Amino acid sequence: MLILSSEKTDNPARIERTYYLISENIRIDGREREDYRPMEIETDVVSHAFGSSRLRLANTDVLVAVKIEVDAPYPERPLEGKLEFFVDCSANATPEFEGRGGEELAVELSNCLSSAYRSEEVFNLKKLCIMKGRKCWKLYVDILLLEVGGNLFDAVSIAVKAALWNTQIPKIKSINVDGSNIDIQVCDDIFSCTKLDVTGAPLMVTVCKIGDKCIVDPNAAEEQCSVGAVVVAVSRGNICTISQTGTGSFHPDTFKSCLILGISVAQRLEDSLTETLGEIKANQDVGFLK
Amino acid sequence: MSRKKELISNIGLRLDGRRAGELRRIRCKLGVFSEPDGSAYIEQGLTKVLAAVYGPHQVRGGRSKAQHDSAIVNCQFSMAVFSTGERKRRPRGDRKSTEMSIHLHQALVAAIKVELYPWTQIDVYVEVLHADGGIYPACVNAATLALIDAGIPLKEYVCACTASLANDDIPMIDISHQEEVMGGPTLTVAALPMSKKVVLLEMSQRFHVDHLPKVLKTALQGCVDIKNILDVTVSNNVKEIGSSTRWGNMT
Amino acid sequence: MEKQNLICLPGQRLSLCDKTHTSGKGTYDRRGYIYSNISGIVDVVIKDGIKILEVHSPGLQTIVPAQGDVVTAQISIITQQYCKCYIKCIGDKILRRHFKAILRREDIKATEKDKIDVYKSFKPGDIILARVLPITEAHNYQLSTAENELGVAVAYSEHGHPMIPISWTEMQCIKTYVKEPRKVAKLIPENIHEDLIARLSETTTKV
Amino acid sequence: MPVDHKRINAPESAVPYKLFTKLNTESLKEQYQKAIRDGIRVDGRKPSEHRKIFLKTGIVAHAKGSAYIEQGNTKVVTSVFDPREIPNRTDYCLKGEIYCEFKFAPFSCPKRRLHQQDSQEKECSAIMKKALEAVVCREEFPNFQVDVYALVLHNDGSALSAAVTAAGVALASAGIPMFDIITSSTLAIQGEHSLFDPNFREELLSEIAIEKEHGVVILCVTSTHQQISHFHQTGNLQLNTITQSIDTLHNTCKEIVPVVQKCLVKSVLSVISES
Repeated sequence: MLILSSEKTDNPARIERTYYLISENIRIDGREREDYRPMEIETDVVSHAFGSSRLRLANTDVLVAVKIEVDAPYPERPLEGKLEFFVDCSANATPEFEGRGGEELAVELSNCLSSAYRSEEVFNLKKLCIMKGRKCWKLYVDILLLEVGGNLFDAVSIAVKAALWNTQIPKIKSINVDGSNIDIQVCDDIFSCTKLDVTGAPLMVTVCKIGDKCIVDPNAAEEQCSVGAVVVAVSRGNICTISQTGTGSFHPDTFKSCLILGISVAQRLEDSLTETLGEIKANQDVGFLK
Repeated sequence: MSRKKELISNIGLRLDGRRAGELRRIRCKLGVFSEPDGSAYIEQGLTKVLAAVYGPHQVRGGRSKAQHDSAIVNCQFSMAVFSTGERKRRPRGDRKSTEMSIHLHQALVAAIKVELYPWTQIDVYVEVLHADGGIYPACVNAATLALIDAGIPLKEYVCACTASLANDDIPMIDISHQEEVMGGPTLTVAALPMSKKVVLLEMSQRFHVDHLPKVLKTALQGCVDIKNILDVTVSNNVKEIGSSTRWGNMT
Repeated sequence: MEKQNLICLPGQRLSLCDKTHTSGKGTYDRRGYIYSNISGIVDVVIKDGIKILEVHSPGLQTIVPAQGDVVTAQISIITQQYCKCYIKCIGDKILRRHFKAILRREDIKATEKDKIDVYKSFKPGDIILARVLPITEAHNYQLSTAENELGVAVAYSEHGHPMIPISWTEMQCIKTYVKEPRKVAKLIPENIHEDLIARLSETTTKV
Repeated sequence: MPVDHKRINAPESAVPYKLFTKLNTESLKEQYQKAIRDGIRVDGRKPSEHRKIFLKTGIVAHAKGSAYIEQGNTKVVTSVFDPREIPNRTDYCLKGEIYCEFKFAPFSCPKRRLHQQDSQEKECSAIMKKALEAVVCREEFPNFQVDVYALVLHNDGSALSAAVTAAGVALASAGIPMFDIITSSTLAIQGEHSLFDPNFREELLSEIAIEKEHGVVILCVTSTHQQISHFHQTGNLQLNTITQSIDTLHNTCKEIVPVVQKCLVKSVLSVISES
C-alpha cells in the first residue's frame, strides 16, 4: 500500500470548534491549513477497462475507469480525438444520491473536468486521431463516487490523472479504406500499447474560505462551515480552469491569495503524485479486500 | 462436428476448469466504508459487488409510504458504466436494473425481521463494479453481508446461487458470463439455506421438467455452500471487532 | 423629515447604523451601515426617537405569505375535514402567483370547535379573509378564520347572485332571498380596500 | 419547448457548409491575425474597449421583472418570475433558491441550436445561478424558488456576461430583495493580446490554443461591496495573467454599473408616474 501525503501531519490534535481552530492554524483533525489528509492510490483495479485507478482520501473514495472506443471526430475538429467525462454518484455514498439525486453534483464535477481538459496545452487530443476527419479514439473517463468525505474535486482530479496515466491505447496495425468503409485492425499483441502523455493533466485544488482564512482539502465538516470555495485546476504551473462552488462571494484580494495558495499546493501534490505513480509496481494486490 | 461447444468436456471439466458442482472462489469483506451503517464487498470469481445499508431510519419523502407493522426495505441496484465489456450508457434506471431492484427487494424482505422496526425504512444499495455472470446472486450475498454489518436482525442468511444444465444431463453450479453467453438454461435461486426455504426462483430458457428437481437441488446446495463461506467471514469479523472491545475473545 | 422621492437601488448605502438609525423594511445592515435591499423610494419612519429606514418599491414588491399575515383567499375544494384555497392577496398586495393553502375544520371558528361543519361555513368560490398560521409543514400554508373579523367576505348564492350578510352565520341572496349558512366576517373598513373587493369579485364572476 | 415536427431535419451527419469556406481553410494563426490587426479589432475597437450597452427593463409583460440587454450585436432577454414552491421538495429549507435557465435561441448562433438545453447551456445556467445566489437575499423567501430565464437572441460573444448583468437588473426590477447590483464582464486572452468584451469569433479563437497562453475569463462583481460573486476561467493561463485580468475586469465591471443604475432609476420613475 502506498501512502501519499503532501505535508507533515504530526500536529497535536486538539478538540475545539473548527472555526476558532482555523484562525489558529490548527484544524479539528490536527492538520494545518495547507495540509492534506493521507491518500491511498491504486491503479489497474478494473480489469474491463483500458486504465483505471482508485483513490481514497480519508473518507472520500473514488473509482475511475477509462474505456476506449473508435469514433468519428467532430467535423469542425477533424484532427482531434474525443474525451468524455461521466460522473456517477453511487447511492452507496449517501442515500441522497438515490435515483437521480446526485445528478447536479455529477454535472458540476464533469463540467469542471471537461473545461479543465479542454485546452490543447493541457491534454493533446490530436494524439488520439487515427485518420483525419474519419476515425479517432474516444476516451470515456467514468468516475464512480463510492464514498463522499469532502474535497471531491481534488480527489476526482487526482484519480482521473492516475487512471489516464495507467491507460494503454492499442496500437493500430493497418487501416483499410474502401469508399466510406474504414476497416481498422488493431495490433494482435496485447502488450504493444501506447501510453498517454499525462504530464499536463490538471490537478484541481479546492481552496475553501472559512471566516477570513483559506484552507485546502476540507473534510465534510469544514465544507459545511464554509460559504464558498474556489476550485483551481493547475497544469504545469499554469491555471487551466477556475471555478467557484458554494454560494459565497470573495473580495478580489482574498480571491488572488486563494489562487496563489492553490497553485503552490497543486505543485506539491503534482510532485508527490508523480513520485507515487512511479513507485507503483505491476501485479500488486489491489481492491477492496485489503 | 457440432457448432455448439460442450459446456462440460468429456473429462468432466468446465470451460474455466471447474467441476460441475464447484463454486467460483468467493472472497468477501465486511465494513469497507465508514459512512453507511453497514457495507460489504464480495468477489465471486471475477464478479465484484459493493453493497451499502442505511437504516433503519425515518421514512424519507412522503410519510404516507410508512407502514405501521413493518419497515420498508428500499433497494437500488446499479451497475458501474465500466462494469461490462462494452461500456454501458446509464448506471441505472433501465428495465434490467429496475427488475434487479425488485428481485433484490423480494429476497431481502424474506430474511429481514421487518416487523421489529415499524414506521421506518431500510435502504440497501448495491453497486456492481465488475460483471462476469451471476450478478444477482453476488448482489444478494453482498446485501446479506452488509445487513449483518449494519446489525439488522435477520431470520437467517439469505443466499443466492445460479445453476444450469450442461450437456442436457449434468447439473452445474455458479454460471459464469462465458457459460451464460454459450447458451443453456439458467436457474437462479435465492433461498434461506438453514430452513431450506426458497424465496425467489427465476429461470431463463428451458429444460425438461424432469430435470428440474436435480438442478434445483444443485442450486440449493450452492446456497448452503455459500452460506458456509459467508459464515466464516462473518464470524472472523465478529471476532476481530470483539477482540478490540474484549467481549468476543472467547476461544 | 419627509424627503421628496429619494430613489435608491439595491446595495446603495443609506446611512450609518447606530442607536438612532435602524434598518426597516427593504433594507439590511452590514458592518455598521444600512444598505438598500430593493430599488424604490426611501422612507424614514420615526418611532420612539429612533429613525427606521425603509425602502418601498412602488407596486412591484415581491412577497410571500408569512405567519400572522391577513390574506385574502378563494375556496377551491371543500371536504369534511378541511377546505383547500388559493391565497390571492397578502394585506393589500395582490399576488401574481397564487399560493396553495389549507383551512382545517377546527380552525374555522374559535368556539364550539367540535360542532363545526365545513360545508355550513364555506362553499367553493367564496372569497375569505384569513390569518396565516405558523408554518408546520413545508409547502402548505395553514389558515385560520377563528376571529370575528375573519371569514367569508364575498359570496354568491346557488343561483349566482351576490349575497349580503344577515347574521354571523347566514348570508342572503339579493335576488332570490335564499339564505345560506356561512362563517361571515365582520368587515372593518380599514381591513379591506373597496377597490380590492371590486376587483376580486370581478375575477370570481369570471370563474 | 415544443418540438417542430413539420420541420424536415437535416441528416445526422450533416455539417454546416461554412466549415468548408475559405475562412476555415486558413490556419488558426492567420485567422487570429485577421481578428486583430495593428492593435485594432475587426469592429474597430481597441483591445481594452467595451462595446456600448443598451439596457431596458419591462420587456416581458408576463414576467414580474425583465430586462433586455444589447451589447454590440449580442442580445439577451432575461425575465424573472414570482417566487413559487420548489417542485419535488419535501423538506423545509431556510433559504430560498434561484432557478436559472440559460438558453441560446435556435437562431442565435452560426450553428442551429436545439430546443433542449445542451451541456454548454447547462453549464452557463449553473454559473449564472452561482453568480446570482450571492447577491439575492435568499432568506427573505424561505422554501421558495425564484425563476430566472435568460434567452440569447443573438450570440456575438460575451453572452453569459451580458445575461448575468441583465438578470441582475431583471431581479431588481422585479422587486426581489438583493444585497447589491451585479455586473459582469468577459476577457479573451491569446498570447499577449487581451481582448475585452470579445465578440463571437474572438471568443472562439481564444478557446483554442494558438499561443501557449490562451483562455476566456468571466468575472461577476457586486458594485457596492466589491465582492467577486463568481469567477470562471478556461484555457491555460499563468497566475500573473489571471491576477492582472481580475483587476482590469473589475474596472470594466465598475464602468457598467452607471448604465445599470440609470436603467433601474428609470424603471422606478416610470412605475411611480404610472401610479
